[in-house]
Amino acid sequence: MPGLTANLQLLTPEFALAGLALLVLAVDLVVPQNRKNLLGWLSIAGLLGLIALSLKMLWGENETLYGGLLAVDAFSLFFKIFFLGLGIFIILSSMDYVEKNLTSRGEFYGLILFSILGMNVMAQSRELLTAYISLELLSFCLYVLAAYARNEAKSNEAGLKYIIIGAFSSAVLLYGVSMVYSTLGVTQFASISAALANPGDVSPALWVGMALILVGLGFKLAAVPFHMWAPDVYEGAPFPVTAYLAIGSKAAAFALVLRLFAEGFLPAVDQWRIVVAVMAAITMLTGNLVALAQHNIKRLMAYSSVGQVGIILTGVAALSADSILPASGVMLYLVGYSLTNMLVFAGLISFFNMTGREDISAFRGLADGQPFLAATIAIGLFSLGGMPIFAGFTVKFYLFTALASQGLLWLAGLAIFSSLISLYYYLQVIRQMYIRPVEEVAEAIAGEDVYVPTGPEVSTSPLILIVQSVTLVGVFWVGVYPAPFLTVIDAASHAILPGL
Amino acid sequence: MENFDQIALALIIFIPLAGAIAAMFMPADRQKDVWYFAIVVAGLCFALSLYIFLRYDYGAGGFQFQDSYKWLPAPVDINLSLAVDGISALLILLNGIILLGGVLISQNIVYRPRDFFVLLLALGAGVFGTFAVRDLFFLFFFYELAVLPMYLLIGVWGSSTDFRTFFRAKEYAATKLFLFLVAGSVLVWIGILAVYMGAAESGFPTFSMETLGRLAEAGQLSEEFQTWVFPLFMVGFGVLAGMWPFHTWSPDGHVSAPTAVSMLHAGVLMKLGAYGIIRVGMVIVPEGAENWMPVLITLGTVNVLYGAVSAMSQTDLKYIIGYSSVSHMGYVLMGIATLDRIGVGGAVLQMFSHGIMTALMFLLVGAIYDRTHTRDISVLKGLFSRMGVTGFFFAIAGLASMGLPGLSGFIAEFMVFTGAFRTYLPLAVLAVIGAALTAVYILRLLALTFLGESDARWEHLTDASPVEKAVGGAFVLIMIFVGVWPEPLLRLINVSVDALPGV
Amino acid sequence: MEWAWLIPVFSFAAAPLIVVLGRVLPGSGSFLAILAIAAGFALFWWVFAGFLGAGAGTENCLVSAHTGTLTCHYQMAWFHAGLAGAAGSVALTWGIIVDPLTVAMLGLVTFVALMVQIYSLGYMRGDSRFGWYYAVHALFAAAMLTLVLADNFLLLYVAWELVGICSYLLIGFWHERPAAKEAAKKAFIVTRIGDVGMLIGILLIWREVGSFSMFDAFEAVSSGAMTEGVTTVAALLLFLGAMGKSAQFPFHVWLPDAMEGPTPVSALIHAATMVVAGVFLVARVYPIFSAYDGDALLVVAVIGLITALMASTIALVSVDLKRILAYSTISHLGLMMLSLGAFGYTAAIFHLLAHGFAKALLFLGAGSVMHGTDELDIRKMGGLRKVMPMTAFLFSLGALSLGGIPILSGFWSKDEILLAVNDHLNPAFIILALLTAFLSAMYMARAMFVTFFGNLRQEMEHAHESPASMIGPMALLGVLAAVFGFVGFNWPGSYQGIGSFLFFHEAEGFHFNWWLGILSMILAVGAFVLGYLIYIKDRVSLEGFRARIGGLIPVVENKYYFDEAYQWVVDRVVLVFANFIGLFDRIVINDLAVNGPANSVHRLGIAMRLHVTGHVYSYAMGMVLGTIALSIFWWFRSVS
Amino acid sequence: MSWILFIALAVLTLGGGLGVVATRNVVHAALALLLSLLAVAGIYLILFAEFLAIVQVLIYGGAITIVLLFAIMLTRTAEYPRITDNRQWPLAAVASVATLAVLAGSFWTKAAVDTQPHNPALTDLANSLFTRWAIPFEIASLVLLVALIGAIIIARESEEGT
Amino acid sequence: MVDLVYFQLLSAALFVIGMYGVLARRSAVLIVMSIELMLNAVNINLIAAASHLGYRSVGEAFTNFDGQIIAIFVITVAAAELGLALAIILRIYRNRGSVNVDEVDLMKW
Repeated sequence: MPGLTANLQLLTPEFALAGLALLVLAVDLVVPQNRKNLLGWLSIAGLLGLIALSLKMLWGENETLYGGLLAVDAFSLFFKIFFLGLGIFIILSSMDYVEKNLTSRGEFYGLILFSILGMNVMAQSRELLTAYISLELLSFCLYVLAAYARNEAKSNEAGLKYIIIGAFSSAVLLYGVSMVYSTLGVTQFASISAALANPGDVSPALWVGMALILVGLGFKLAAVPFHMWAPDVYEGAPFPVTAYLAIGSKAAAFALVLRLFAEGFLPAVDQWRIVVAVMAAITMLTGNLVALAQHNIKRLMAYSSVGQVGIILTGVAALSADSILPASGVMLYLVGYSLTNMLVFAGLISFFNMTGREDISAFRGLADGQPFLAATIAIGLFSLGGMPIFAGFTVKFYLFTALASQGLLWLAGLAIFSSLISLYYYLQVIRQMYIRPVEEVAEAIAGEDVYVPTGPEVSTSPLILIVQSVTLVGVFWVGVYPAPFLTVIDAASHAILPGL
Repeated sequence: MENFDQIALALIIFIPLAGAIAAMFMPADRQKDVWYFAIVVAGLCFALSLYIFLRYDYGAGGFQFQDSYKWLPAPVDINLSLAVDGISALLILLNGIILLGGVLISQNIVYRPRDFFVLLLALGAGVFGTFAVRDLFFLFFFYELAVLPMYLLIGVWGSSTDFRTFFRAKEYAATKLFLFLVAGSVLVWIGILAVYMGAAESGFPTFSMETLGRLAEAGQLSEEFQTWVFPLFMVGFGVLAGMWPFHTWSPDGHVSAPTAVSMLHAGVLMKLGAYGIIRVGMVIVPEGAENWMPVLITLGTVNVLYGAVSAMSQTDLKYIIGYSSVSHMGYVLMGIATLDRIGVGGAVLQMFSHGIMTALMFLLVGAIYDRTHTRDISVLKGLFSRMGVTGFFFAIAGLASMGLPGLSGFIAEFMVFTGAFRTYLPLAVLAVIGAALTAVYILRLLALTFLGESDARWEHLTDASPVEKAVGGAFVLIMIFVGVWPEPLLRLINVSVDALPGV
Repeated sequence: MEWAWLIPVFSFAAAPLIVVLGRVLPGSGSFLAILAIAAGFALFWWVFAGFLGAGAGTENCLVSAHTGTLTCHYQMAWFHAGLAGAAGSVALTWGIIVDPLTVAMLGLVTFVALMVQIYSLGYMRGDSRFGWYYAVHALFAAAMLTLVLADNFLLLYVAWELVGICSYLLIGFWHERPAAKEAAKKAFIVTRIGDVGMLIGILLIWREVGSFSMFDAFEAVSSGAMTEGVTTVAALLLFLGAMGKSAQFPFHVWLPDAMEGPTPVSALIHAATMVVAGVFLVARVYPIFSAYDGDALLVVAVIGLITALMASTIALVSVDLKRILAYSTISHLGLMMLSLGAFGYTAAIFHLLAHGFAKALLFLGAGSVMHGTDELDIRKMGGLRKVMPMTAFLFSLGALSLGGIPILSGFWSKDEILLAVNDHLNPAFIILALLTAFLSAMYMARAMFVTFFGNLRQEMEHAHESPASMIGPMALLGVLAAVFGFVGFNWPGSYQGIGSFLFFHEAEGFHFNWWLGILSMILAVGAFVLGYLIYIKDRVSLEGFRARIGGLIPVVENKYYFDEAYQWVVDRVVLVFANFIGLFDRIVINDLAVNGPANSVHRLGIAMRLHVTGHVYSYAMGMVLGTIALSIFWWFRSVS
Repeated sequence: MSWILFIALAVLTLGGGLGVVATRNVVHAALALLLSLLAVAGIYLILFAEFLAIVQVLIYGGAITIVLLFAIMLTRTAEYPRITDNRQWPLAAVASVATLAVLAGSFWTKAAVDTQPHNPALTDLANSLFTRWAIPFEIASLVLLVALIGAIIIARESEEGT
Repeated sequence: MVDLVYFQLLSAALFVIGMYGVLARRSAVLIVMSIELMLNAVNINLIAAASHLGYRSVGEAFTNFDGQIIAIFVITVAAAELGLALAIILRIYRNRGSVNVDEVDLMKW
């Protein structure tokens, strides 16, 4: 078949990434037990190199490979950089944790690298099977990572629940793919789009197939009602993995959703807009309401991320053939959300490293003992709550503007309202950290009763400090001046919405 | 000078913000140093605000000190456009004054002083920004930025209050205040998006208040649209202005907040709400405003009466003042709702006047609380003999609050009444009666707290510190100045109110 | 004359100077206040002379079409409400009117204030807040002078409130005493109620006229732009203010309590100047009251008469010297109102002046008594003339003058009032007015005889005469109390009596109705004789009389239970309502309407979390149900 | 002819499936699964997908069933008989029927008729798999690798320090 | 000839049976088996479609048998999934002595 492998060099970063992962696994065999951090550093160095490589090679490219299976365009480049960067942050913030809490440390980094590869291909795929298989690569890594603390009952349980529900949902997704295929005979997004151009002639099996695909992706996104695994898995998984689940797996799923909906489903937008909008509405309300009742910080963050997913889904619901605003809004939101969540999770991981506790009441008085740590967590939570000067505000405003521009004001209103609810439980955490009874304040002033962490570590490790600093700057940057990000994001939007 | 005028507004937002950021890097335990630093920053802000106020050419009117920075390109097209008219200039001055005052009297913050001033300056920046911008996005941005620090300021440095019948924890007050204000801003946000949507339907998707104002003027936004959008702004901003029945965050918040925060909060922050109604509600959806004004003025009147009557039954100094703020903001809402040039002017003047007056009161209550550790007026007695200057200042503030001529409150209330009499006679009469109720609770407060035989417990009390005296004295002078010769303020207000549509 | 505005400005300047510099100046700066008011007094003469020399041709002066008197008007911009020149905006001014009414009031105020301030040098000596006293005094004088000069309602209202607050401050001067504290609060709040009416009236007039200028209002009334209904309502609302300040029924309750202030304050504020502001106000806006046949004036007359009668009965049974004087003041203010209500414009102002001098004298006398004895209960006094002869003489002079003994000034002015009532009102009014005149002579006789005559009590022997700084001003006032009545006459030559100077629309000469004059003289003299017989000689016993009206005595002694009634309203209505609102705010608005939904949301969250059961198959069930719903939804959405 | 075959295989397939979800004995369930999987291979044959049929038999019939049986034996406990169905099975039945209705309905509403089964050449299949589908293929291999590593990490006996 | 739709119905039925198994069974091993049934249903659908739609390829140069390819991938993934799931189940069994998902509910709400 001519031309199929013509531009294969455009996939160099993927091959290199796979090679890097294999290299890490190989080196693991020779690195002594107490030096496994070297693998982390190796991964980071590799990822940094890959970022540079990708930027150099792929900037401005706009190609489709393998007869419509893979796209190398601004969109995939954007997400590629996003995921590679995320990988660096995750590895940085997990190195201490891994060393302390996990066995099989070397493979941990390898799995992270494989999952990044999965995410990259997800963002690039223009075809259902490619998307599915890369999604499975990501999922398998996450299944393993969730169950990584293999001697902890919670981690086992998380792994079991995750893989059962994950396999179940991938069966549903696949059934959807099979229905699409059995109706159209093709699985390329572009062909779906072509078939949908005349929605009246489409077989119901296609609609149901699309719905089933949405179910599978909804599981990945943890959109209601496919979200119930999320709190359990978040809670049971090792802390850095929780962060990874909350950020990476969501962003990757959204990358796929965006491309699928924009390149594949967009002609039938009138049919599915309301469906996605209702799903978004239910998701954000459920997530934020249930989060109100949580006492475990990981579960809280899980429900919070369910709520956030609902909000991002509104942007998907607003996707439109005549405006890039919704697509850009979703991507900008993902950037802001990921930076912010990374900031929060870095703090939480650091806190966990110090105390080994994850109930919210454990944060009591943290601001007095660890002011910087508390401040970063508080900033992150405020940002998640959508307060200004932080990323959360700007990205929400941008996304909701996109909604308004598509006439989905009611949905925007609901989303704003649900952010209000979310603010309440974020405040509960901040309150634990900052607000102390008047008597205690007096004691604190007198120099008594200063908060001292009970765990082995007494301060944030430099690795996490790096993550915190960089994400902190990012959170402020997106919050105050997102224009540079938007330039890139708009290019990405144009890539998946070529008509504009 | 021309160049400086251009960047003056950017500077006044940037300086406190930069100050806040710089303060973050100061050593945490050098309390005095942070305080001095904050004074310098606040002093600069004050100087700038005064400069802007004085430089504003009231003969020319309109928006001055214009400046614009590209922020986001099309399709959303958001610019940081800065400009002030007379109303904004006045309120910027108010914020400059109160921010400086608040910082000055915060010398006794010893618990995490650095963070306190960081948040306080950030709050100041938010307020300056809200008053200075001409773009809905940034208006909202700064509006929320002004709300954000409140939670921590109250929660961390506030005080819980144990009444005989109920308990108000500071975190309750802080959370309620914060969520309430954000809930209000939810409506505002929806309103802003609705306006954007409406403008997009007319072919001009923009957040520029200037363009939107022109669209409204040209009748591009249908009356029906305006009529359902305005209540979003009215209630949303109204929450921050303490509009009944959304006022309940305000007394609790005031009570729990530390002194400087109470000052800024009652003095400036509540004005943001009223300012929003004027600047966004009246300008961008004028027809909607017109249709809703009967409701607003009714709520304003309820505010006046309800706040005054509630204040009568309180026993905590700060609660009394808190409810009196509710009552006084009622005049502001009424004045706005008259859509009468005198009434609206009065509302704006009332914002200024009430800001100074209530800030002074909170300052003095703070001074009393610092010394006696109680605010219960049934416990405090005869403070006048121990704290003469404090009592004197408090009396003046109280008199201003009851609208005594010669003090700023009178002119403002009088103008509001004047406007309201022309438009809504029965409600205006009720409001005048409400003004008399003010006398009841203020005199009760003065009589119980300051007058009478001094209690033996208060023998050791010292009078206001030099700083408190200086700040309080300055506030008193401002009140008298405005009360006797309001023209310097009014000529700015008049020309800008005149330019509002619908007036 | 155009410098008349300086008269209050001196005192305005003095007040803050005393507050700020009081600690470093000798005498706590009291001399500043006295100098200021003395300068004002001097300037008054200059203004007076200028005014007498002015005519319709003088710049800024004209014969007003609304009052018929020569009116000079000066003004200066103050502030603009609304953009200058735009429709519906209004320019407020500092403006003064110089007309006969103002000139007369200026004279009264500056003179009495000067006297009282000099007197206070002795009376208040040694008080810990001496400087503060003078500062407020100066502020009061300034405000009062502004009040009489004001050319527009706003300025008038400003001054009106300022005198009120000064009154508050001075009544509560000794705030350590609970009674003084309460009295001050009561005075302020009661008068404030009237002020609200007045402010509403002013704003109502503004609504109709579009200006705060009194001249514009008069013009609107006379041109018919203000209809009869509005005019009457506005007049009555303004009268509410006047009632509050002038302690008219039913707002009279504050004035007796106001006696808790230092006595010179009572003399100045609660006898001679501030309390007559109400009368002055009615006179000042007489064109509004008298328009449309004066419907409003009838109300004024009725209120005045009720006040006069009621107060004089209470004065008869009161035992506190200052309270007797206070009720006397209320009664006389009622008479002035009655006179205004009876179109007796000139008479009212004439009486205002005469009463002002006499009552100031009486209060200063009472102050002197108090200074000498530290006692105010007349039952514990008697024969004080033996230890304080000058005080006794001067007090008696004042009492006789107010009692209406002929050739003393009170006789003439009261007679003018009776004449006006006789001429313009229903006969019932004149009968009751004469009764009031009799009663007022009676209580004056009682106060005078019981206090100064008869046997000196043992415990009063240590009492001493007051210093010259107190006696001097009293003497000057005494002279005026005695002879001021003569200005009412037509003197041979060019002077046509006070009626030719102070009049409304048409100058009136001095009238004297012989039968009325003789009747009132008989009543006054009779009352004093009767008093002498009762209180000194014990020739006439009141027991029989008391027995016959027995039931009424406690009612009168309890001041007709007004205080109790008001207290009941405050305690049982206002405070209960306030507490109800306070609770409503906390329970309904805060706990139910605010916390309620918040808690509901929280509980909803707690309830909703149950859907995550922890069992993996129920998660799958959730997904399946979601799948079914989504498929059906999507499918049918595509069909429709 | 093909109809008879189809019906027979369908019955076997579904019967095996029902056996998996209904039987109380877990080993029987595994055998029922094997039956069902083999019947599916038969179905592939009707569809002329011989390669897939072979793959099905090898992988499912061989590898997977064996692994399952191992798993059953490794976890064999006394509890198997009592942990057959959970409490929500009635609801599960209803939901399943509803799902069937939706799926079948959507297929039935606009069914393609008169279609002819067709068999691609095995070489074409292989060609396509290793050219056009090369990338998914490689990723699938990584999936297997990850699964392998994961299974080892998770299932191996813990030795402290590794 | 058997029309495509009957294969589709068969696959739907098998899918639903598998689904019922996931919903109703309590043993983790049985749940995993049920998932295998569902994946087989997918494959029936795919292969049936690939066989029947071969002549109706949309704008492609070669005959369309993508369904078969997808099915191969599905089988691969299914096998991997099964292996991993069983590993986790074994781990749980070892740690807790049970494969009953009812008892695997440390985390809830």
